[in-house]
Amino acid sequence: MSAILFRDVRLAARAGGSAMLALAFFAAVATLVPLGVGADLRLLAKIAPGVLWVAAVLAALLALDRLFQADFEDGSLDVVALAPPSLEATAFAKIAAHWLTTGLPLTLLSPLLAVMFGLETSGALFVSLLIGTPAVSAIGAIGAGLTLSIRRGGLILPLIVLPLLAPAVIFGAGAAQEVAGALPLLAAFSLVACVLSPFATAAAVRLNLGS
Amino acid sequence: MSAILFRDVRLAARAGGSAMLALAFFAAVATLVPLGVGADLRLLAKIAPGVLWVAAVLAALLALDRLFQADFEDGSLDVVALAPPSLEATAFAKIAAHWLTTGLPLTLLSPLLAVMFGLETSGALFVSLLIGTPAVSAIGAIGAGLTLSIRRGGLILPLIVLPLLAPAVIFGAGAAQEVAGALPLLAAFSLVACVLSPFATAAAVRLNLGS
Amino acid sequence: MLRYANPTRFLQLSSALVPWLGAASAALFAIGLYLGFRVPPDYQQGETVRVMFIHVPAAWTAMMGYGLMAAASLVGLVWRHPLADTAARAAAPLGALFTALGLVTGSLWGRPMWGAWWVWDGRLTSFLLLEFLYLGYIALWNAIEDETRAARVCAILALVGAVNLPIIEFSVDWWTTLHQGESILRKGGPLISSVYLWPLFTMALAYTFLFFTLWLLRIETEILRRRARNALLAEGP
Amino acid sequence: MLAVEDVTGLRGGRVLFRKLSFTVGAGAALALEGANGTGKTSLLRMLAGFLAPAAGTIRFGAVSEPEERGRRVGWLGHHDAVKPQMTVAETLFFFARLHGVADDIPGDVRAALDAVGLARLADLPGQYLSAGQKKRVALARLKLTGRPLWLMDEPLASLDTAGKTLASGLIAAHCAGGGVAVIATHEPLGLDCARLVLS
Amino acid sequence: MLAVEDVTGLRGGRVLFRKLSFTVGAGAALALEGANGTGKTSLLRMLAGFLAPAAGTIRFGAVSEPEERGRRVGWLGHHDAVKPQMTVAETLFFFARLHGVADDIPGDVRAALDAVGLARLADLPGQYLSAGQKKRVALARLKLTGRPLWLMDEPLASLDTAGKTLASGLIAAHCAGGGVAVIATHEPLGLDCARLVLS
Ligand code: HEM
Ligand SMILES: Nc1ncnc2c1ncn2[C@@H]1O[C@H](COP(=O)(O)OP(=O)(O)OP(=O)(O)O)[C@@H](O)[C@H]1O
Ligand SMILES: Nc1ncnc2c1ncn2[C@@H]1O[C@H](COP(=O)(O)OP(=O)(O)OP(=O)(O)O)[C@@H](O)[C@H]1O
Ligand SMILES: [Mg+2]
Ligand SMILES: [Mg+2]
Repeated sequence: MSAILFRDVRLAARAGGSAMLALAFFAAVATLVPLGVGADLRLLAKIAPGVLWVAAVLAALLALDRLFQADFEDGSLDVVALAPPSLEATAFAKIAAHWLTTGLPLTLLSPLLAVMFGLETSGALFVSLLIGTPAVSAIGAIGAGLTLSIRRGGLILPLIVLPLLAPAVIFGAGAAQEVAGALPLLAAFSLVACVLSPFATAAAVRLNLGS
Repeated sequence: MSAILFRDVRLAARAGGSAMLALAFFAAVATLVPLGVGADLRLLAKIAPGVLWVAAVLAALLALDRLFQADFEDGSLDVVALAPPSLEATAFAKIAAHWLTTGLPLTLLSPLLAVMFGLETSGALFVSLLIGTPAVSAIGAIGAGLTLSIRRGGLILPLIVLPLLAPAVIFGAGAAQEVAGALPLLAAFSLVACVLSPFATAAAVRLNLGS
Repeated sequence: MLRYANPTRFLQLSSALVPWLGAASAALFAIGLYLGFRVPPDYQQGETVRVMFIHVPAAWTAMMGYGLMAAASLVGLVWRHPLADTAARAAAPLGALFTALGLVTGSLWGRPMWGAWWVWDGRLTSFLLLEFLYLGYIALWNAIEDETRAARVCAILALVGAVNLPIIEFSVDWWTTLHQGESILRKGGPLISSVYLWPLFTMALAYTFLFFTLWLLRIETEILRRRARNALLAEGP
Repeated sequence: MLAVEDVTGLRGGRVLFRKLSFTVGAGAALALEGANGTGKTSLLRMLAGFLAPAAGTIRFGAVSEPEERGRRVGWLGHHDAVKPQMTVAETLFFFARLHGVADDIPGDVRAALDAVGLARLADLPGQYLSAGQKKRVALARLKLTGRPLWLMDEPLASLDTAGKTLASGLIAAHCAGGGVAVIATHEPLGLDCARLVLS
Repeated sequence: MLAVEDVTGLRGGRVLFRKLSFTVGAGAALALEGANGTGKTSLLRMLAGFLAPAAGTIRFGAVSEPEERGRRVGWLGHHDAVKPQMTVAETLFFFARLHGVADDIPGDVRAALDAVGLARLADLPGQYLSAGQKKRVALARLKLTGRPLWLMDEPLASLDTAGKTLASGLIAAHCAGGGVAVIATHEPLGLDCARLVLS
């Protein structure tokens, strides 16, 4: 299991891998929004938590569609599925690797973007991302498992995953704005997602291997 | 050349194809933003043109990464490259097909989203998308050509393309807010992009075929 | 119940039921609409109160549709019964349709009532997300050609989505809400006058019957389509 | 011993084979032959537990539960499981760790690479390999992970003459060590083994 | 006539072959052989104009300009150019239109499908085809698009015995009509043709 975690993190960290790129995408979206919305700093500060959360979700999503598909297409997934770790453990390792290479770097970058959007304090945003992004990886993995065998899965995946991520965005942006009660809800949602997702993901992958 | 156009539009319109999905993605992103930012309609109306433009660019981008890659991986691109239409013509046909299946449907959907974001008039947004989205397809195609042989092209692509698209977003959101002068600039940018892109794209594809 | 899980039995039963259900639905619609136009205008809402008879049952049916789809998915996933898979698949477009109807009628109602076609209120937003869930389900099903696999994969999505539904409802609770709260199906009896209640319930029944009629019809077509395809493949390559 | 009993294979509602039964004893190999589209690949996927047969049972030794059976399978499919961005050595190292191959992994990887004649290419990324070189990496992986039941889909395709001999040798050695192999192929394997022809 | 003069092939800074010269006359076929990784695929890609040789010239008839040369090439690579979402007939129809094959396209498609024994699979989406069936679709495409220079990379791999005979027959017919074929292969082609062994 740790073999998969290390391999995925390594592949992602390598040149052209997803870690750096998710960061760059996050930054790029965060830059585009002020370009589109205009330079009014007070307005930007108001929308910042929401927009940054949405950008983080999209950046994580972007790295998701190859979570299993690359392994599926080159035949690695067949071999991995027959290896000793159960598919559930494999799914968990892949979720962890995805979070380490997208959610975590995004979180670490967020204080910088918060400053650029004119937010006074970035602590709440940081904490909300730290606690909430694992849910994004976990729920995204279910979608990636479901769309595994679809060539044009790139677009179906977000359609499936975005409605499921709505609570994360609501609680996350809420927690970032220090709305009372949002943080515990976010934590609970994240926990449940992380616990249940490996099972749903493994079931989906198993189904798709039968083709 | 028209053979490629028809085939690509057909593949996209088919079940699971990109046309319907780009739409759904556009709508889903647009929905996440109010979830994050909050329900204040006046605030939403203010940021709507910018946010919708960014969402349109992202939706178009997402459908882009398989523009050439699917053909590359299954060997079709080799055969297409040797066929009578020049690679430039092929690139143009693919750009046109991409726009017809993403940019155009997004534009047609925009008045609905404009209403939901509380915009008074959606005419300017509609026109700006109609004129601006061809530039997104054209510039995106260059990126798709460049990242062709990279498996994780899905992630590098936005990185290459987003900076190039910044002018489209700025002028586009500007034109949507009826900023004076933005529309002509957008049209000029779009025209130049559409004229130059097939050549750049074909060159990039040609390079990648030699591997 | 299991007796009818056999497709042939099901076809017999359903073709016997469909005309009756359809007729009942049509009759109830006629009565409901008649009653709906007979009731006096509301003292606050005026004539627009009549939209309620179209809007509220549509919203109810849309949510019932998801429940049925998720239940059928569970049966299909656990007991591997193809008929349940077919039933789940057949429910999705209907659900999407009724959701769309609820969105459109609500929006038409919102313009005179709230002065806006759309507001980002909790109930509206979660209803919109329900529409996306339906659309994602349909898209996923269409993208996977192998039917048994598509059925199982989509069943997982339907169940995960079902877990999400109450969360969506609940998560938007602390949002400012413009939309009507629980006013009919609430503890301690309905808040609205019984003048409006009767047409509403008639319409709700009409919608439900309509849903079941269309559902059975779609399942029938699906079974027959599958048979035709298998016959084609059997003689095939 | 691999025992297949009354297995029926369906693909998209069409029957590929009906009530197929055969056994392959420990130390034996079975060549799976038959025209294109007769279901060789599908049968292999059933043996590995990826696909469920429409009817019948499959047992390997005492194990019939698909997941458990899969833990004994060494798989070589149409695709070679070679990652474009990882070097040959990294690929093998990863699979060795994943399969919990004991002790001296670097040494084992080197030995496996030697066995397939790729020692010189250990540090080349997968994307630069030729078709036959990729197949050799897959053979090295199979040897390295030491599973008792080898399921191979056209292992000789795109190998050169030396490579074909080498692959046959690997299979023969595997069987000599008590392993079982089922091999879908359109070419003579150069092995003395039973044949099953699907039609 | 295909004329290759003093061609040198580089891959990643390594010389694959140096100063290679050969000609293949009209109506002749050339079997390209050699161990794995000796550069057969690379040479074929040079002949097609995808890759530029490090030195030397390649001419087909009077044409040496790569793009122009490509317009005369019928390509059958490691990948079969079969779209998973398109049916077999749609795939062939598309390539026929793209190549400007004249007149009666549906009739031609039907004839090509008959020639490779896939007439009954015309309406099956590509993703359901077995490995050998995909290869047959590629052969049908090659026949359909009527190019004078066929470049083929292991055309016999994953074909069954009947399929191999069929492929050899197609190549023989192509050459009999004055066409040229260069075929990288690890299996005997069953043709009476010249061989070039890379090393
Ligand atoms: C696009 C706009 C609208 C949408 C998406 C929408 C959605 C819904 C949904 C999903 C329900 C079912 C709730 C449940 O039973 O749990 C519902 C019920 C209802 N809606 Fe709407 N609605 C919209 C606009 C309106 C407007 C403008 C009014 C009137 C001012 C209205 C009045 C009601 C009433 C009275 C109910 C029944 C409440 C109950 O369950 O007791 N809706 N609507
Ligand atoms: N979903 C499906 N619907 C209809 N037919 C299908 C489906 N999936 C696979 N098939 C058919 O199943 C058959 C078995 O394919 P399989 O890949 O097992 O053949 P194979 O014996 O491995 O052939 P080859 O020698 O060409 O590799 C093929 O004829 C294929 O067309
Ligand atoms: N970028 C690169 N760096 C180093 N070596 C490379 C690179 N690209 C290709 N090669 C090497 O070039 C050689 C030629 O590969 P090619 O695919 O042409 O061989 P082939 O003769 O077709 O082999 P096969 O019979 O296995 O198909 C291989 O040895 C490969 O490792
Ligand atoms: Mg096969
Ligand atoms: Mg080769």
